[in-house]
Amino acid sequence: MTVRLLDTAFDPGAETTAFTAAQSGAGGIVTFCGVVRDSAQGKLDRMEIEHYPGMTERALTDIRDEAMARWPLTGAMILHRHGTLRPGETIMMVATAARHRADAFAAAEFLMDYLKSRAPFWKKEVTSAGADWVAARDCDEAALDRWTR
Amino acid sequence: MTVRLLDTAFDPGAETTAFTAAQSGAGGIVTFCGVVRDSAQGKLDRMEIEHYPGMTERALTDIRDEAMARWPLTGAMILHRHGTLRPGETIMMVATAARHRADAFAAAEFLMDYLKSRAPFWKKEVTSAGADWVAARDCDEAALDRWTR
Amino acid sequence: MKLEILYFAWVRERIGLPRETVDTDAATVSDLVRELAAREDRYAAAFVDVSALRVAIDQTLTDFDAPLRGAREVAFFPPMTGG
Amino acid sequence: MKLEILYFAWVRERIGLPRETVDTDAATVSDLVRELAAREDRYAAAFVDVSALRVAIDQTLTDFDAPLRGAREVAFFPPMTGG
Repeated sequence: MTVRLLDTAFDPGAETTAFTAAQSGAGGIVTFCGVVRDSAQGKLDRMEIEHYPGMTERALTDIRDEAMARWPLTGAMILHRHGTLRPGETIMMVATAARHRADAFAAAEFLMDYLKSRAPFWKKEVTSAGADWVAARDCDEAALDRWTR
Repeated sequence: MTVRLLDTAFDPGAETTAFTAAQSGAGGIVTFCGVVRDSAQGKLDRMEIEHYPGMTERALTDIRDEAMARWPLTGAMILHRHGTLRPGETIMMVATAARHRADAFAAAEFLMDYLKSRAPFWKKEVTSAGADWVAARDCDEAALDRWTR
Repeated sequence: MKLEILYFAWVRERIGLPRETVDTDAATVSDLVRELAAREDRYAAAFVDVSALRVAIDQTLTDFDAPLRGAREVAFFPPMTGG
Repeated sequence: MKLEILYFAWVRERIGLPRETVDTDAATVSDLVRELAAREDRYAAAFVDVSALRVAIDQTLTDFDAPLRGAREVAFFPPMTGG
């Protein structure tokens, strides 16, 4: 499945291998993995990711379809976790494959920019100092502009 | 080892896992894999990659060091094969890790642009129609300009 | 009309529930927000600054001027932080 | 001076050998190219269009105007096609 919403850990290495094996005619494959890192607010105990069941699946599918329509890709994949994650765990992964590398890179960045600001996920960091919702970054919203010019 | 010249196949999935595990403080990890695809000239039997022993290792190390100096990366890796490769095999891989995804993406594209045109590798395609050296693409040379402006 | 209203992240926490059914004649999202904010302090606290909120009608992002006619589900939440 | 000359890819194939030691007084890469091209047809064929070639002195890319003083190893090859 090219779009998957997961409530347990996944193996980015195994996913990379499987995605690559499924491509035909691709010369380049790009992957991006987002990882839980320590918070600026203190030692991170865990990250809780909330999402909007129903809308989430639709948003991920729409974002992938848009990437497939914009670039000549042989494939594109989005995996995203929700629930409780520990530091070092992989939050999400996108993979893109194309005949030429520029298309695979552009599509992967596009997927990431849309996932950051348009897929209905909300991250809460639980640290030694308490629990706080992660604030959206202005630069993430701004990153979307380059795809609409 | 963050720069490796290989004469046998490697497993991009396992390399992704190992690279990710070695990062500390990274929020995002980008990988690019180049794969042997069929030639426009006919059914590809194999690709032969020649290189310049001595200069190759130095060029790969220099390119990686330059990426580490230009972006705040927690790590960067380059693997590149030489010798005989079959269709579908992975030619090379770069991986970059950074606190923020924009740095990881930019560094991965930088590594690829320099590998394409500044690392002393030459590809020969052996097809049903004969053997031919792969020509450098003008757009690959042009891609370097964006890093020197 | 009957609307299913959903709240996520700190909007859910401030209001204290994840969803509720509301009977309303609000014409637009903004009308609905005014109606909800007038109910109780916890609603007022959640909707104190709508520029910090996002809204979806029937699982599609929209804006606060959007009409509610035909809507079944309205969701309020902070800017998304996926990826 | 004695120079180690290396050839790669189709330059190697046209000339028919991967490396050779040359005794030369050439001052620049271009002088060396003229000297080599004058030797035999296979050299002339390899160096017919230097704009299609790249050159490295002691494993560092350079250009055809570069002086050879102090050089130990000069390599000729087509544009690289790595990655």
